[in-house]
Amino acid sequence: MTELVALTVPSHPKFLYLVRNVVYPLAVNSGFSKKEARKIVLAVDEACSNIIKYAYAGDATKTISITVTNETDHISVRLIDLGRKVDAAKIAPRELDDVRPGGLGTHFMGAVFDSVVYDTGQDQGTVLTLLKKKKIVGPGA
Amino acid sequence: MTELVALTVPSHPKFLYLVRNVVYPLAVNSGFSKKEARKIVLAVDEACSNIIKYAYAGDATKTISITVTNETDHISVRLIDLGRKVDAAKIAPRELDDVRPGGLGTHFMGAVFDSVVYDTGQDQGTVLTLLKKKKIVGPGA
Amino acid sequence: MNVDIVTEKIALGYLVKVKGDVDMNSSTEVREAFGQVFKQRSSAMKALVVDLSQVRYMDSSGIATLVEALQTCMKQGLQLRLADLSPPVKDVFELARLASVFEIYISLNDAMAER
Amino acid sequence: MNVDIVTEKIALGYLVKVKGDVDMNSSTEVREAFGQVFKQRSSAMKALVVDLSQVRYMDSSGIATLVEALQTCMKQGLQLRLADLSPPVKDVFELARLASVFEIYISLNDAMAER
Ligand SMILES: Nc1ncnc2c1ncn2[C@@H]1O[C@H](COP(=O)(O)OP(=O)(O)O)[C@@H](O)[C@H]1O
Ligand SMILES: Nc1ncnc2c1ncn2[C@@H]1O[C@H](COP(=O)(O)OP(=O)(O)O)[C@@H](O)[C@H]1O
Repeated sequence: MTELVALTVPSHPKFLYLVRNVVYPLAVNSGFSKKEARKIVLAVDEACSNIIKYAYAGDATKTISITVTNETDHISVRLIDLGRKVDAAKIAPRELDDVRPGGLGTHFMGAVFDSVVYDTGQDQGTVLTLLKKKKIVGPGA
Repeated sequence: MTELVALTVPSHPKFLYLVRNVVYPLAVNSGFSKKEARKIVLAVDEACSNIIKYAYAGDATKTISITVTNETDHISVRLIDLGRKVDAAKIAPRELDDVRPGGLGTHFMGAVFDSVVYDTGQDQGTVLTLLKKKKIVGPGA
Repeated sequence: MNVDIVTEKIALGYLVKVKGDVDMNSSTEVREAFGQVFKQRSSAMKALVVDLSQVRYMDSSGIATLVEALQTCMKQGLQLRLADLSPPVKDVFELARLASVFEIYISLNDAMAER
Repeated sequence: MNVDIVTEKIALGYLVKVKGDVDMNSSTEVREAFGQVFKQRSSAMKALVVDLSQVRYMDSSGIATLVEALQTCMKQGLQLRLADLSPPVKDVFELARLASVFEIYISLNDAMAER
């Protein structure tokens, strides 16, 4: 079973709620609890915010594409931008005991998802793939 | 000002709520009243249902692509399928005084939108474009 | 998942409360709930009351389900009473110009009152 | 559009009620509301109370706004009291491990009580 939903929105923060409107029910319907689904939404929202802030440097006229794939044993969320490529080496979530504004987004992504992979192998932009395993209830469930 | 949002979902009726989740707030944020937005959602939902029923003959493994474009003076919703082409000549909304189940979807589309155009000029499938004008409040509004 | 249906025995016959979204995905469940009621049919039963106050969304497949239920009711000599239509239900009734076809009650209390 | 903010004068100082989604799009509005309060600063003012019970969503930009407010409060010798965190706010506090940094009150009543 593979179910794929794709959403493309302009790179303006006023469209972030749409991403949440799509990702939340998909996460719940894939078997995650409401709390887990809220955290998945948070991490995806942070990834979109980072694309707007860093890949597009605030340019609201570009696009963000998000695909959500529901597989038997995991959910994966892929975020595609056509902006400045991420320097993955530079993305380091900050230490949490250093209380200051900022630096939390990448920490949330890592805390919520089992894997966070930035791929800059395309001609343009970055593909970020977030993957979270489902807790399988029984054999073949 | 042109703002484009695109959503692609599998051709299974269990994804119709996602289409509604996206189209409703976009319609409200484009300046339509809640009541108008609810009717826009209804007409788009009917268009998706028809794609599932007729273009794909119930095959839930295909895809439906919806784009919503918010322009200064109108909103347009485009539905793309890769199924059996519509025979636009055969689509006739039924007479409403003939009370029976069925035949309402196309009537809703025509009643809600200012224009309903089926385009089968592609290699595959149909592009349905629904367009609704905004009530412009003042000059330049 | 998108629709919740509760059926209750009442003095008049049966009350079916529909909650959530009635669309192509869920209208079958509503149809099945009505089917259960029609199976319980007894001579003491006068009406099938449908509470539509909690319906967040209804499309033409929901309308089709109600029209079918109306037809079955008429054959069985039952009244179909629709109560407390939510705004989305009112919209779709308005667009389908169905308000005159159904017996519509402003409140559930009115619909449940013996007549 | 996604956030609604109401500011009230209270015995302790000011109460800011935040309702809706606090994200990258709307956190500026929350920051501005706090800014207004800091401008009204008087010696009689003891605390800024923030009611978070109606927050449907909060992301790191909301957290950043609260951390900034905390820093300004500390400079001004004010208390920042966060009251009645909604489940989404609790989630993001938990993930950010911020529960120990802020003064958090279970209810708005508790937060408004003089201390
Ligand atoms: N998509 C991206 N492209 C380029 N740099 C990024 C991207 N996402 C994150 N970064 C870098 O990683 C840092 C940490 O990001 P994050 O944890 O989200 O916190 P913040 O955005 O508040 O700084 C950012 O400051 C930025 O330098
Ligand atoms: N996308 C489509 N492809 C092919 N035929 C269609 C399509 N949409 C509608 N039709 C035709 O138009 C008729 C009327 O459609 P509609 O008003 O939605 O009512 P219903 O689906 O209940 O019959 C359908 O019965 C079908 O024959």
